[in-house]
Amino acid sequence: MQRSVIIQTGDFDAAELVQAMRRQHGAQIGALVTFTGLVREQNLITGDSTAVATLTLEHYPGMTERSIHKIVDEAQSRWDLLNVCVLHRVGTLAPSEQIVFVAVASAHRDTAFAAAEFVMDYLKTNAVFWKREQTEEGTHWVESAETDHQRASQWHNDR
Amino acid sequence: MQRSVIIQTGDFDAAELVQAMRRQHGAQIGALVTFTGLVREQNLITGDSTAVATLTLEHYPGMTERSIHKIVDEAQSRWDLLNVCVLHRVGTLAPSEQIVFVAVASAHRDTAFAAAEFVMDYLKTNAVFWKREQTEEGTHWVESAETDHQRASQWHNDR
Amino acid sequence: MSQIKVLFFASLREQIGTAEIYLSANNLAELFAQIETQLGSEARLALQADNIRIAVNQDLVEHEVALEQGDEVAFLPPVTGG
Amino acid sequence: MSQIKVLFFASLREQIGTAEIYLSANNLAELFAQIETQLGSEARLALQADNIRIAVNQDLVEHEVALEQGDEVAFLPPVTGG
Repeated sequence: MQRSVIIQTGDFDAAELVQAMRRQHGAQIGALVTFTGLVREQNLITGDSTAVATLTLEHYPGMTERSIHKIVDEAQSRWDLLNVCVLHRVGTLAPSEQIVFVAVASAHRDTAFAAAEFVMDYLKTNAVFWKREQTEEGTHWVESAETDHQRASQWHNDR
Repeated sequence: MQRSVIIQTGDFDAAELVQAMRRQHGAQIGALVTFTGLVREQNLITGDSTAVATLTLEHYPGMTERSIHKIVDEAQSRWDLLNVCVLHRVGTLAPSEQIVFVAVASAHRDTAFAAAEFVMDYLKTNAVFWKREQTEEGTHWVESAETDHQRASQWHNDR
Repeated sequence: MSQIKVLFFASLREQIGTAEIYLSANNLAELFAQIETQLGSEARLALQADNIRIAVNQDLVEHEVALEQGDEVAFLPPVTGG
Repeated sequence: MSQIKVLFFASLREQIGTAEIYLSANNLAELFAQIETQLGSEARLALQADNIRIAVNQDLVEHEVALEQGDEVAFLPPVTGG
């Protein structure tokens, strides 16, 4: 299985990453699932109407990449996949900017969907990133929601 | 909720369809899930090594669009979504060509994933298309697999 | 008698050898009788198979329905998209 | 005594007021003692909170470990990506 794990400050072109996958695997790919996470204006955590002015993502260079590789390893051991791409941005992002991109190429749609969702659930809870929201009312550190942990542990039970 | 349902013979640019969604909804979108279905070289049904020379998709103009709108209606009634795009090609397609594209924009990732997978499961079993594979050994009509029906009926039980 | 447009799709079109014919009938029973007369009993049996669905004016019908002038009746083999 | 690079991330960095210090210690217990001496008991308590994980050379550790010259110890508040 091919993979790419990329951490960068700049924006990315999802179409380019998908094209690279298609070039690499051609007619082996039957299903291609992508997830793009974007900065919402609406405050994500409290659900209140306080607009998120900016979101700042911090990482631990080296360990963060390894934490993502472990997530991809786990996906690979569970499903028969052709390619997994995870791109995560760090730095300060404004509303409507792209934060994260996950693409999974597989022969079949069920495995592509499952693996993409699995990777996202584990990114939320296990990847080494920290998020700080800056609003008009101040800044606060975002923690992964209880529902994220429930979703991630669901995969553990499913095994 | 916005939606687009497109049936066409020509190829499509997934990136363009996604960009249109992002322009329309801006910082309301937190999650964007796409599914792209492609023609595999390997015979999909029997899993044998007979290469698929071409795949021909046929539809019933008018009724096919309505069948897809019904699928999207159902997705919309189940989840809080911002936008759903379904593009399905008809005509004769070669291996590695794109067949179908589904994109779901939502505030949250769980609903975007669920709706995209739901739409695909229902396209497989309920959308008015017919597929004929032409191989070296002749042509045959493809029927949706038993597993596709099981997946689609799962959603019915989940409700 | 109402003039009905009858459509055959996919494998049915291949089997029957045409995509479209016009028949006169006031309901599905009469339509099947016309099909037998014009296309033969094999065609009728193929169209009445359990896995063939019938749409009248692009809506699926499960039971007998009355047909009116200009109605479109389509015979649909098992569908699969995606 | 081994010279250890100690990293504080995110909320811990803000709380402690620095991203990186160097301390001398041969294991985590000695490191915590040094932290208390140099940064105060509040810092030590913050770093020993239940939800803070410790990585030695970028591997999470659950228990006491020996530290060697040049090791990197990182204190990680709860993570969230995606």
